[in-house]
Amino acid sequence: MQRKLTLGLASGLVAALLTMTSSVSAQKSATDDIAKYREMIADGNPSELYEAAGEELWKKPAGPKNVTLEQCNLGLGPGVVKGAAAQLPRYFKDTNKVQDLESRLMTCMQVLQGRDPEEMIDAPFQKGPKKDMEAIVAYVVTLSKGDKIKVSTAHPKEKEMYDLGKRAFFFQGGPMDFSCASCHAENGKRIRLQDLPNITEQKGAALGWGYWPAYRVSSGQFWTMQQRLNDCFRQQRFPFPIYGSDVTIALSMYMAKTANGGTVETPGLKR
Amino acid sequence: MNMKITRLKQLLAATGFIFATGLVQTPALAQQKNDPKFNKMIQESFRADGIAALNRIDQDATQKFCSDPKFADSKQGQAMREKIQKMNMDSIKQPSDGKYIGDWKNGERIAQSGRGATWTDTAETPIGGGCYNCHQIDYKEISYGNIGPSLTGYGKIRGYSPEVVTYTWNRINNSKAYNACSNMPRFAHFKLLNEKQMQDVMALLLDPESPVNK
Amino acid sequence: MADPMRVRAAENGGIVDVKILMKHDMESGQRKDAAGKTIPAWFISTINVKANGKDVFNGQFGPAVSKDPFLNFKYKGAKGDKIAVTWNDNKGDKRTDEATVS
Amino acid sequence: MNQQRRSVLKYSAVFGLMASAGLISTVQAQEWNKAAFEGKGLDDVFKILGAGSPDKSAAVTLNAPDIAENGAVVPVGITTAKAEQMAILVEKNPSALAAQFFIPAGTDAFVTTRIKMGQTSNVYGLVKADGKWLMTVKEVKVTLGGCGG
Repeated sequence: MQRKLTLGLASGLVAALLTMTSSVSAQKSATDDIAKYREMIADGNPSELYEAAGEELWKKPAGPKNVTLEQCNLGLGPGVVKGAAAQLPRYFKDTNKVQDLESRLMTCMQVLQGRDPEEMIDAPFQKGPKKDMEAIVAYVVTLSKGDKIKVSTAHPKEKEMYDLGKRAFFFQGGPMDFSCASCHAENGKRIRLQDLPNITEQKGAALGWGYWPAYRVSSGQFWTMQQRLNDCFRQQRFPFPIYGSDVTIALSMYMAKTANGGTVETPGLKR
Repeated sequence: MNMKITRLKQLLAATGFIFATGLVQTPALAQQKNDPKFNKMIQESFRADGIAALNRIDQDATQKFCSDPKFADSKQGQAMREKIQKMNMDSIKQPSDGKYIGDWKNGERIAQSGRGATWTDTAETPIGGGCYNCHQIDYKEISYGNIGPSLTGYGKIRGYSPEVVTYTWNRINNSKAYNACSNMPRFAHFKLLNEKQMQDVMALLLDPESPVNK
Repeated sequence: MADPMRVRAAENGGIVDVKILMKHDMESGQRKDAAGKTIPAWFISTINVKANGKDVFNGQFGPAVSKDPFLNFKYKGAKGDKIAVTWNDNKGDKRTDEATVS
Repeated sequence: MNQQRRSVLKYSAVFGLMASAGLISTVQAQEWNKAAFEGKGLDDVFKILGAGSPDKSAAVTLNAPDIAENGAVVPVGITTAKAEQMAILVEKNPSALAAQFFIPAGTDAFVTTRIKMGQTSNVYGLVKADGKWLMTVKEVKVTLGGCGG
């Protein structure tokens, strides 16, 4: 019976393939139309509103020490913002850690301004201290727009973070058995009408990593990479990833390194 | 019979379906080792939020095996793959009332919804099947994904035989019974859908009156 | 206080292309909060654009205009024109920002 | 019909008359047209705007996508040769009128903005030129996106 069943299914499959051809063209026009839609909204990215606010926050004295962030070292030296985001995450000697943009900004806020990182970690996205963080991120990443993604794994801690990130990418869990790879490890895949970049390859990784942080039209919010990853885990039905935790930095390291050579298009404009 | 099967394999290969991963020859491989550093990172990076408790990152055997796709797809992984499939197959229960086909209209609603089971949901949030996220089903719905195969004309093409009905029921209940590392969630195993909801989704695919079969 | 807008105005062949991004939630009045209570509508209702003190555009929005509204129009003008954009919302908040045509 | 609704209608009629007579000044352009924005159906809004039943015209172009990836942001623009007023209406929104524009002399008969759509619907571009109302219509499909969660 088992064999008969297999054959029955197989002939069904063939028939399914034959009927599929007609619907493929309809699908193609739908994805073409979506491309047109994206083109229409590309002009006028509301990220600019956040970027402007972020620049002000960067230059405004704040925190218990009432100091600006202008001397923050994002990896290219104190005060160098231009191009810095294109080379993150990276290893920082002063913290002896690999840090992504947001965890590094928390360090600057703590060291320069005397702010408590716990307040930032615990705050909900889009509110309170996170709202400031989001604007600052918009400002910083805009200053790398057009640069090439250039992330190093030369330092042993960077290499270790990359390896951990790669493993985390394939780590399945939750009631739906999902990992990042469930959706992002094959070419040509879609959820509904949204193309899913294959993050295990350079091209796909650059399409993902290179366009986030972004303004998201569905929520009308500017999302940092931390929030993007947070929502991935939410939809994977995982528990809540702690803001700036190692798993988020490791995954960022894996994506960024895989994307090396691609172009930074941030801040992006996403569905 | 054998000849038929050979032809079938050729056909599947020609149409780009990688069906039996066991056919792919790979060099000697062992399952990835337990890495205390990695485990520590996972343990320390998450916190419980609402219904999304921390035990969600405690992997069962299937999840653990499939988190190492290189090994899982290898020749060396075959024995384990079969063991996992059998384990999942054995966990499937046939419908308690003997009914396989419910209400396709309700099935369509379940197929459309991708909600539920996240930390922004409550235990009362109805969990959707999320079927359109990955499958084409009713051809009138143009917004569908392609992670899974198209299911348009499902019953019309495959017929409504008891074999097809049982296979479909099993596949919705626990897809890993047929493919250890299928991307499809195990809807019954993790109680994502209840028996009635699965009967309704069955109807969407296998009721001759469902728009899927028109 | 309302957040600043982004106003871009560029002249080409005697026509000034004006692009405005406004920071506003544009709450539709259709949404409910976690407790099931309707969130009241809150939106930019009128927008006025002047070039060198003279009206070049007037618009009225309902709550169906998207969050962080975008507006693009064109008028006959010249480089150096002083553009002033003012919006008012239905709760009485308002904001004016200026730009120079490039 | 209650008292309030009647007075709104009366007001609208007068407003419509003024509009069709070309009496709308900048002052009125800056006075938010509550009645029009609260009008439910298309015909309601046409009446309140003083547009009656506008003729379809090829002279009016509605720039909108065939499919919107997200109903929260649908780019919509109107282009025509000449206009004093323009309006964007969405048939299936709770209130049809999304936005209205007043175009002084010297400003092109062109506008682009972004609107919200609750579902797939006809979108209308309405133009008043030389005191006469014209319109064009296009269906915009709103798709369900993402994982739906």
